[in-house]
Amino acid sequence: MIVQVLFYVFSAILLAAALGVIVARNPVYSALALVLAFFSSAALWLLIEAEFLAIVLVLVYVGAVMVLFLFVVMMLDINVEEIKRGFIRYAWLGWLTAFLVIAQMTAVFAVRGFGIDTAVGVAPQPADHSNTRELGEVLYTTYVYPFELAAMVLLVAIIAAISLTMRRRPGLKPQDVAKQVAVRREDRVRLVKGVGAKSDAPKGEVP
Amino acid sequence: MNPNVLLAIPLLPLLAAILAGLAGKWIGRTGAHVVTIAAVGASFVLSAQIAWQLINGEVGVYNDTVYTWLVSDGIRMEVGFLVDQLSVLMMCVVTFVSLCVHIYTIGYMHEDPGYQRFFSYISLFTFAMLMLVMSNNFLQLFFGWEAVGVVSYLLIGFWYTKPSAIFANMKAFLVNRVGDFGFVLGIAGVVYYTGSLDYRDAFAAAPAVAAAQFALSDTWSVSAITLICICLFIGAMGKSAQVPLHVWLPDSMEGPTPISALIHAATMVTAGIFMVARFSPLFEHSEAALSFVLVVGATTALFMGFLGIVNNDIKRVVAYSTLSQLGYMTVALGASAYGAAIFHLMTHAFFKALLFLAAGSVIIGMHHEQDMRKMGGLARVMPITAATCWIGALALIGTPFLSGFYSKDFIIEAVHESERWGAGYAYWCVLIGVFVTAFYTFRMVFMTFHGAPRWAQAEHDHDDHGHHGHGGTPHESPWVVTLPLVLLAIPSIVIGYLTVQPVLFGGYFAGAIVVLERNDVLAELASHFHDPASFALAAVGHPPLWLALGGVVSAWYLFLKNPAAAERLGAAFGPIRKLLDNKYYFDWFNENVLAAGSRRLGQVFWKAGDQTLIDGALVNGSANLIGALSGVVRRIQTGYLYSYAFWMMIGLAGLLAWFLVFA
Amino acid sequence: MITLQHMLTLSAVLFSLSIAGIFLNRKNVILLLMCIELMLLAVNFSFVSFSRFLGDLDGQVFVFFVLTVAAAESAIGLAILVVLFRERRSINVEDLDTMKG
Amino acid sequence: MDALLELWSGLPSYVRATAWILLVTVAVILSVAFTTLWERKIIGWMQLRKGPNRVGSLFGLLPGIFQPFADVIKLLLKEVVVPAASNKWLFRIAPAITLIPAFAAWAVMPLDPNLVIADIDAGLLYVLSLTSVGVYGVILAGWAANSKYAFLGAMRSAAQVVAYEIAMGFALVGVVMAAGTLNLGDIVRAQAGGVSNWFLIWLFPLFVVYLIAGVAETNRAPFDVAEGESEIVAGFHVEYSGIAFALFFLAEYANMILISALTAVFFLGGWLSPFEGVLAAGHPLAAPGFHWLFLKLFFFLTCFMWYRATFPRYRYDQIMRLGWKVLIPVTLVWIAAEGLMVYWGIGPWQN
Repeated sequence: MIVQVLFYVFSAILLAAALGVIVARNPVYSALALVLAFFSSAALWLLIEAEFLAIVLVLVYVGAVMVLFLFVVMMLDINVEEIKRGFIRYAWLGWLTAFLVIAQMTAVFAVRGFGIDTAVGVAPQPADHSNTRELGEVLYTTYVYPFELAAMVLLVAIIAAISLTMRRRPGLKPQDVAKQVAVRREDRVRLVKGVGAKSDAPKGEVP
Repeated sequence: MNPNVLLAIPLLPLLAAILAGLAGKWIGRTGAHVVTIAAVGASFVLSAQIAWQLINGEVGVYNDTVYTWLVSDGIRMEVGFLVDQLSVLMMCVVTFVSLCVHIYTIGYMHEDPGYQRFFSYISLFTFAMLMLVMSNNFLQLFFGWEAVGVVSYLLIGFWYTKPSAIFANMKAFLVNRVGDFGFVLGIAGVVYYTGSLDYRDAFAAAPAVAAAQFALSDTWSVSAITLICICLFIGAMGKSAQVPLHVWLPDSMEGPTPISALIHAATMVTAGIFMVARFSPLFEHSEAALSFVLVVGATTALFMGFLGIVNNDIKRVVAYSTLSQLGYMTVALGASAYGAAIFHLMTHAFFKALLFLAAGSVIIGMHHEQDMRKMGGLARVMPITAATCWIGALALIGTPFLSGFYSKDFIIEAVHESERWGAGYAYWCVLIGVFVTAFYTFRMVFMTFHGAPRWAQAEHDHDDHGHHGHGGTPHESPWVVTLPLVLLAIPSIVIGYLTVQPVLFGGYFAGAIVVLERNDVLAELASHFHDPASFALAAVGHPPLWLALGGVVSAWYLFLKNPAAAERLGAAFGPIRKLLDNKYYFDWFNENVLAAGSRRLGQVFWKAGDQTLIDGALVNGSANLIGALSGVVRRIQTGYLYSYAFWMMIGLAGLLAWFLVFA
Repeated sequence: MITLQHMLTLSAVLFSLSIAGIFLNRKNVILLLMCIELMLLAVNFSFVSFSRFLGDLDGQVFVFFVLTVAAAESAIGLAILVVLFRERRSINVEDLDTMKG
Repeated sequence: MDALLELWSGLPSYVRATAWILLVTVAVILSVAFTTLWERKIIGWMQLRKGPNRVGSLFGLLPGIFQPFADVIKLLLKEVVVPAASNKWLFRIAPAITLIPAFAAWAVMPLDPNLVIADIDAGLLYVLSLTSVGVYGVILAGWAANSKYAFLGAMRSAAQVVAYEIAMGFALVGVVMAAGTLNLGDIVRAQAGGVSNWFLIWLFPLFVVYLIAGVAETNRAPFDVAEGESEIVAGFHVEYSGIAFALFFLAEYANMILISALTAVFFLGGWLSPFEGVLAAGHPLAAPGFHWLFLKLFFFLTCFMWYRATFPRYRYDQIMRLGWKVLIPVTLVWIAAEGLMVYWGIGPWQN
């Protein structure tokens, strides 16, 4: 019973958040709405006992992606009011298409149900069942190559992001700690015999 | 038979032609005609000598290759001679008539600027005709065939300043080309089946080819031999001016009279007849082809005769008479009486050349006036021409004892005997033809030589041809013109009587012409023919004589006794008169339907096909289409991100819809 | 008791909301990226619910990979956005139409 | 007593759970209070001066014991100033958000061999995701205050937290490899059997990295550039005053306690007694219990304070360099080494 209630509560929050993302005046608000959406969908996933993915969702999306979004949104000073100007004019077209796609998707399932009975619920997992363990087993046995590929994709993303946005400001003189540490006495000090007034060493010869 | 002599016969006229033609300026006018006449005379003497040796059996039939030009894929293209009874006869006829024309031309063309050119052309023609006649393979035959066509084109258009001459020579050449087209297909058929151009292989393979069926389409196949023979005969129709392809002959009268005599009466037009006779071994195996020849010949004989009646130009009347006589020869061929055809060809060459030259001399006399209505009563002024013309006319209509009688009568008898399909129709055409021939021939004779002289009123407009006419009244032609007339008159009279026995029934053509037993009508005729004299006397019992006589009397009555009756008669047969005037609308048909039709067809292909369809629709059309399309598509690329996303969504929605409905 | 029906309709609604978001947003590229994230979330939603209700774990594995790719995608998207902003001083969709056909 | 017990067990499960939650929260809040006092005392002693000793003493025994309460009351009485152009709503929410991870993490903390509020098997992941949520509080606080200093301070600390979070994550990966489970209770049990089995010994580099990352996470001691008084005045909570500031303060110290507790759990065997192998099994000292955890926690807490008293502040780019270019590589190397150790069965993985 509680599960049903929780489901409706969280889906309500989710939809409100999703709507918020679209309607929000300020991109920061829409980003936060999106974070809220992720949280509520994580909660929903927990309800249907896919907890590993729920936590990963929070960890990946909320933890990293949305932080990125917030960073970008806040850093780039976007003049907010000018942005919302042509908002209303296309509203009907947007809603129409959205509605059309909803209708079609549900129809797809109704028309071609692939023989899946959607009305049935599912028995809760046994107590000792660990979703993470199960996923781990599958992930590292049958899906090893895709897993490695995913790693590669992320690597590429990192390199791409850095190469795109990295700007080395010319003229910076960063201290290279390693060099500073590795300096030896001889590099800095040189003992020169009898320089005095009358020596024949050429003036101004400094190492 | 020494090949070098054989080579000399055609090459001498060629040499003379080159000399007269290219070196005309240096050797002058007399030089030109001396060279050419000497050459043609020499080749005549040589051919006569060879003929004499062959007939007396001193020399055998010569059939060998003189020069191999090219060997390609097993087919040997070479120059070779086949000299047997048939070709020797033709050689003598060609060279003799050519000699007479050469001599005649001296007089006829003596003040014409293209004098040397004319002589080189006529000796070139002699060379071409000899090559055609003496050849022993299809290639050389075809070479002669085409060369003769070219020279006739050159000669018809000799006075190239006259637009009508140009029109006539172009018309002659094109119609000949149509005939040659069939001819080439025939030769190709032969080569297809025998794999060789030589006559011997073709004649040897004839029975095999007769059995073969040629598949025109996967459902419709025709007997091979019939197809080949008909094709060959189409060539002959083109060259010998048979019905559908005859239109060029009357127009070729535009050329100078000597060439009309030489080419369009005696030699070239007979090439077709000679060819069919030469290929008798092929034609004998195909009943259908022979019936076709028979019917075409009969039609030509009768209907061309009618045209002769209504025409007023003296040369055109003679031309139509040539057409009709050619029809007779073709009928003979059709009835498998090849010997009779060749015999008639020989006799006809003489008296037709005579008639033409006589007409020429009349024209000279009348200062190039060709319209018979402006002539009349010339007999007194030009006695020799009139006399020779009378002889020619009598020979032509087949009066007993004269040459025309023997050859024409046998043709009529042969057709009567033959049971071939169409022989009945042919017999009747030929019979009526005799009356018609007699009628128009004597109409010509009476209108020009007898009756009231009508040339008086012609005085004031006599030099319409730009020639400076000498003296107003007509006068007898010089000896140069009248000598050939006499020379031709003698054989017109005697040749028939002398040669009918050996040529027709003496097995003269045994070697050259092959006739199957069942078709050999001449053999049957031979049974009740004893000697020329008795045959001539027996003619009284046969209809042709009376028909000829009837023709003469009616011509006499209508044109001398009571010309007004002729007018009334003409008016009575109004529509028929109109039909005949328009020469059965053949010319109209060719010009408007064929020529104009093909022009219009070209127009359609050009305008509709090429411009609108190809250029318009395919080339420019597709370009514009792409342009238009891209114009539309371009509008989608608004550059704004959301519109791209929008189109993606539309696509998604569409895909889902498709998936729902169809998949 | 939660059934597959509930989850799927929720995911469908989320998906179409994000579609509407993409259309309605005339101005802001970041919002576009967020809508894409939302869309991916909807897809993950249906994946998880299918995998959970059909008892087949592959769905969840796939969600795992979708997450990694989505993270990579948003990282690069934002990097591009930053470079774009440096270039054009504005990320207003209206100004970015140089690709106009 | 047993009547009390069966009364307790008669209660429905969620009531008992909420009771424990309340107990732990109150405990943490009180400990935070006394930690502030203890910190000022320690730093005072380290700088050869006395800490606060004026505010009340328990019959002269413990001078300054009520100092924290005095501070709290002072802050409560102060007026919460909300800057003009800031977005009111976010400005108030931000302190609460920073608090969430600090308190929520205690749910999975294995306080006692059989006492855990929520024994979920992905405990470690839960802790990690909570720390990442902590970043939001900082960012929002900085941004909502609508002042340059606050915003820059927030950005700096956020970047720092995100950087060291990764280092901490990798360190914990090492721990997970050693323990073979994500459940914190099991991790502690994996370290049973004497000090030699503690992960401190086998994963020493990871322990050091974790410790440093922990300090950086809470913006403390050498890494407190965010509210570096000398440069940007008091970092992201510069605009806050009154109870809001108190909440930030509370959150910071709660985080400190949490990190030290986690270090104890992950590397020093949580509630295991150090004398386990040494003394006989039945010996009271060898028995595991909450007190061992408390002692270890207390030790690390003092270390935090000790760092604050001794180390000079890192410059911001040095912090970043340390975070990205030193700690993460070290953890990666050690994870690889640990992989080899597991593969060849050295150390705690003989079996």
